[in-house]
Amino acid sequence: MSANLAAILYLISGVCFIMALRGLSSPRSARQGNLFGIAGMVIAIGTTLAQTSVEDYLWIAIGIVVGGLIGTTVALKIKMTAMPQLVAGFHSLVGLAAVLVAGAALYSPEVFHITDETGIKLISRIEMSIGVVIGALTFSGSIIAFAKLQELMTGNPLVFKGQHLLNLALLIGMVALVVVFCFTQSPTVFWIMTVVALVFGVMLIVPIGGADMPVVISMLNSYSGWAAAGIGFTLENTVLIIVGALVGSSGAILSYIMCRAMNRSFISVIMGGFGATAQTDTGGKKDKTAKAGSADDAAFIMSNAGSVIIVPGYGLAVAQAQHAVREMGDLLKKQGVNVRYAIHPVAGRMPGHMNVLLAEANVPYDEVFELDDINNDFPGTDVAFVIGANDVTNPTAKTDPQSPIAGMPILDVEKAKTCLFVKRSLAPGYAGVDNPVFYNQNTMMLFGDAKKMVEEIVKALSNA
Amino acid sequence: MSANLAAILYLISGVCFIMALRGLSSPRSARQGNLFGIAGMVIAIGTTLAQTSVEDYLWIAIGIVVGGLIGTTVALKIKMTAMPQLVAGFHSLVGLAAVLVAGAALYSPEVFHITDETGIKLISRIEMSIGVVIGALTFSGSIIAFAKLQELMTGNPLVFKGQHLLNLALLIGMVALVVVFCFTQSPTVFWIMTVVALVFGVMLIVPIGGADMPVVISMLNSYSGWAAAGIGFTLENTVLIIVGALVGSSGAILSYIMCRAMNRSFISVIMGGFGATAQTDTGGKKDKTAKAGSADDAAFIMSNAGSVIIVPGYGLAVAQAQHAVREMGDLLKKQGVNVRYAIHPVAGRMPGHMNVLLAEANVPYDEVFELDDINNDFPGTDVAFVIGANDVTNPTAKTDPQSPIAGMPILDVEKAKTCLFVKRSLAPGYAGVDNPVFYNQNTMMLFGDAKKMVEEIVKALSNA
Amino acid sequence: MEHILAVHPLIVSITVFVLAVFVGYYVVWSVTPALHTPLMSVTNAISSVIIVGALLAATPLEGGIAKVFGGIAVGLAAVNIFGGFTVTQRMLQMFKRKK
Amino acid sequence: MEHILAVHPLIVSITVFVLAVFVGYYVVWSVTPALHTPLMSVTNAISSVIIVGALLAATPLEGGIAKVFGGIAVGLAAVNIFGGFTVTQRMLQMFKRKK
Ligand SMILES: NC(=O)c1ccc[n+]([C@@H]2O[C@H](COP(=O)([O-])OP(=O)(O)OC[C@H]3O[C@@H](n4cnc5c(N)ncnc54)[C@H](OP(=O)(O)O)[C@@H]3O)[C@@H](O)[C@H]2O)c1
Ligand SMILES: NC(=O)c1ccc[n+]([C@@H]2O[C@H](COP(=O)([O-])OP(=O)(O)OC[C@H]3O[C@@H](n4cnc5c(N)ncnc54)[C@H](OP(=O)(O)O)[C@@H]3O)[C@@H](O)[C@H]2O)c1
Repeated sequence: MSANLAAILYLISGVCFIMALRGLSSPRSARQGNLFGIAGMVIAIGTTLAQTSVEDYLWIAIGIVVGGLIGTTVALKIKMTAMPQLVAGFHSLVGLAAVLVAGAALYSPEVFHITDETGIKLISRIEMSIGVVIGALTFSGSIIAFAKLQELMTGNPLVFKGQHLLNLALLIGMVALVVVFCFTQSPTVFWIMTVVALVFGVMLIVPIGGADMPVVISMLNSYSGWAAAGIGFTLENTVLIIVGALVGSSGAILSYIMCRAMNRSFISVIMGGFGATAQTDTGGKKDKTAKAGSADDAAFIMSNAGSVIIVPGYGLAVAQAQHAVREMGDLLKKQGVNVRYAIHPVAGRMPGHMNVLLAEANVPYDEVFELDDINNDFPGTDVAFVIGANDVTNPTAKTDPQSPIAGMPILDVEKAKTCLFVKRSLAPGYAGVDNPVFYNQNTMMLFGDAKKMVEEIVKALSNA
Repeated sequence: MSANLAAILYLISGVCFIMALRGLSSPRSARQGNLFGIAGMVIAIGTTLAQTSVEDYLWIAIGIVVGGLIGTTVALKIKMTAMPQLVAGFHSLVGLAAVLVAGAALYSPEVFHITDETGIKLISRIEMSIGVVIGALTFSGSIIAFAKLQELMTGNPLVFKGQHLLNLALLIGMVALVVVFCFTQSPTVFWIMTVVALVFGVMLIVPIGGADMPVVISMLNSYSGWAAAGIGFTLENTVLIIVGALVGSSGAILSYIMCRAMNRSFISVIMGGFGATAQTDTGGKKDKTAKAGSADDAAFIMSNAGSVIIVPGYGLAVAQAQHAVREMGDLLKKQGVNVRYAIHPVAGRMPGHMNVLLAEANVPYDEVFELDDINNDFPGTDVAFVIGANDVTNPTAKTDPQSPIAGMPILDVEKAKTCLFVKRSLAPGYAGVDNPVFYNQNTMMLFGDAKKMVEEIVKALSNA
Repeated sequence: MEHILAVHPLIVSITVFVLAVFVGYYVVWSVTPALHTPLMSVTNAISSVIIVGALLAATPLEGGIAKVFGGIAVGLAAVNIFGGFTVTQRMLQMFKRKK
Repeated sequence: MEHILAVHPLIVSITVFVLAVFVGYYVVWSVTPALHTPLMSVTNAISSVIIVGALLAATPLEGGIAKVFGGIAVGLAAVNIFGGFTVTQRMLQMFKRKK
């Protein structure tokens, strides 16, 4: 295949990837977008294989078949609630692959056409070391993130004295090793550098609490994008550069969106220890009493309501209550109640978390509204049914500028005529801030596991 | 200057132009965006002049000084209502400049590094002929558009028998001449081709009515963008390619937006003769009577209103009534009336026309709302004050699928408690469709020139 | 493995063009409708960047007719550049918030 | 006049990169928040396009350790590609309108 044809095909492949992300601008075009993504990948792989330099297909056939089987199986088996872990796990593999590609370039630079009279070209040495360092820390960092999310290790931030100093030392060491490698081309230095980067990746993630992981995962995603772009520069390959820029931007923007929606700075997330400092804030309102109710009460209130807005949160995911909620919504709709869903941008533990769960339970996406589109409707609504959500409904964000969630936009559930809260206790949520809405006159708490409680409400509704 | 440095600078210049358009996403960042645009231009020109091949600065100094003076003077003197003409006039110059650059490349190809052993490279010949053809038709087409808008010639569509056949013949002739030129490199053929393109440009625009000009201007804008990109290919110059793509997209998207907002197909606009066929549609309602009122009536009604929405249209531009309207709005606001402005996407005769006029009259842009943002507020509003607008308030668009404006979104002025119309007669507007709102119970017509009428209302308001 | 060095410059241009069209598409759609008139005038100004080609033709010591063409084209483009940016600035200056 | 042919390939790469970052910026911001989770999984899948580098290392007849590295990297990337696109498709299939 001529270099020109290959370049055109790589460009087409890059355009396919752009179209893949573009498709996600609406659920209607999203599936088609995914097909574009697959097409782009097929074109990229096919073009590479059609290059004259390919001589031996055995290894790659094995790699693709084995890898493909594993990947497909995992993807088909995984529960939707385990998406955060899955993404973290997959990430680690991309990181490791990047390390291996950089390693291969070290031992067989001629295959990559990156040699000149000095051995490996200087610019390629720089690109390679950046690639391997980012790849390695993506790998080890993602592994830790995975372990925390899968609860293989404690989700608590691990903080110890001298941590920042140690990290600084590791960082300086890493940079120094990169410089040394660029001068010496020594494989030993290359691997030491890799190991330091692996350790650095671990150190970077351990101080971050389990619940902050989504921000971290996006950040690692972004890194892996820039690493791919780096390899693209080395290979002078358009599609790698394009994909790198897409993935890099995507991760960066998602981290930014999450931080903004939580009203926290990216730095403070990365420095870790958020939940710990905030918990102190809870006192004061404990003397007030919250009104508790039963499933029957809730069923009665809702079947007499004209409109209900359901506000799901992290507890819905924990309890896997999405199917029960859908069933409840269907029953209410059959009784003529107007049922809608309101999704806060950081409800749950990753962006779009609630949307996926509701979609899984067959809730049509045109009944599901973003904060901006529905928040003004609470005052005219009869019942706000909050299930497993807490922070995203906490008006302290507006009233107390000292609060750790100050400035975060919230869903105004308290403005509905009646406000029902399904959760197991009066305990605060992720941010550790007590929610004054629990103690309002028009609030009724429904204590219990989200799934069980909703199933009881369903029973009560069907019997009535 | 090294080729590498130049390439980097051209890229930076291209990024500046992207930032220039990006700035227009909000009035707050727009002025900064314009500065980016200027910076991009300075960098592009500076980089070109710093190339070693520049030997003689005299001509260009004269060109820039003379051209710059003329351009600046015109831009400072021009009335805001004459913007459509100005844009058309400027466009014709870009077209002519493109023709001249292509001509220069024909006579001194070596300056452009587009020669090989066959003379001018084949690919450059193709690019050149496309450039000159598009440039020439942009030039002559824009001249006609300018003349129609400036009323130097009749704005009526000029239609004659065999027109489409003639155009087809011109098109085929042009393509044939391009092919011949690519084979022969003959300057004679080059200039014949140019002349045919000039004639084609004229023929393309004469059948289009004066009021459809904005769509045509955008289309010509788009063409000139693609022509610039073509020259960019010839010169292998990044900034030209980027600008070409930006301008090309911009023109295409604006034409699309206008056509969509008018609910007409691009093809039907280009084929011309819209106003003529539609006028037949007016009968039927002539037996109903419209209620006429005076300036005093209007002043009385509005000063007793809680909220007024002002809906400006083409007549406001014709009468130059924007300053008077602002004054009226200020007086009303002083009396505690909530005054806002509602802008339909195709009010006036070019996109954003009304916004510029209101801004000129110092109406703050946060009192000015787009259709989608204000349309739901008419039912709760006391007075809709429609001034020189007609089609954009015509509910026939919703009720009569046969109407030429069927499907066009409209401002629901009739839903306001009272609806005032300032215009000179019951005559229809641009689309030639009678407006049933004139005859509604809650409508009062204020017959007269928009500016005079509003000035009288202002007088009545100040005296009261 | 393909190398961009070994690739025809036309293909590089195409790559730049394709990406720039995507950028143009998105950046223009993000323009607020209230500023569509300034958009028309500013794109007019920036499309005069073809002055780059005119400068090349106008600046050799010996240029014959090409030099004349180039000089005129420089002048025409200059009208647009100065006129386009100035009128855009004038319009944008008028867009103010409530005091 | 600069010619891209005469320009260092690094600069071509930079040009492509800069434009692609703009495209990435706009295209990601235009993703609807409801689909942010599929966005994460699909970017994961497409970032495995570094398989292109792995393929180059894995396919020469003689490759030594580089070939082993390449082969493993192909396998890892394949897990991601198949896994990422499959799980994205699974998620997207669930997003339905009202019947
Ligand atoms: N979405 C993202 O991208 C993202 C990323 C990072 C951080 N965050 C953060 O996560 C938080 C999300 O807010 P949120 O309102 O969704 O969650 P939240 O504030 O963490 O509250 C979740 C609530 O669910 C309840 N719960 C847990 N398990 C339950 C079960 N099995 N049955 C019933 N209830 C259960 C808990 O109360 P009980 O213990 O009383 O049951 C808890 O108060 C925000 O603070 C946000 O900043 C989000
Ligand atoms: N904005 C764009 O980009 C664009 C582009 C192309 C086409 N268009 C078309 O232009 C139309 C715009 O709608 P529109 O409602 O703004 O305008 P319109 O429907 O054309 O109506 C304008 C009205 O203003 C009145 N008028 C004219 N001169 C006046 C004066 N001196 N004083 C008072 N009234 C005067 C006329 O009525 P009298 O004669 O009774 O006074 C006329 O009915 C749409 O049909 C749209 O499709 C717009």
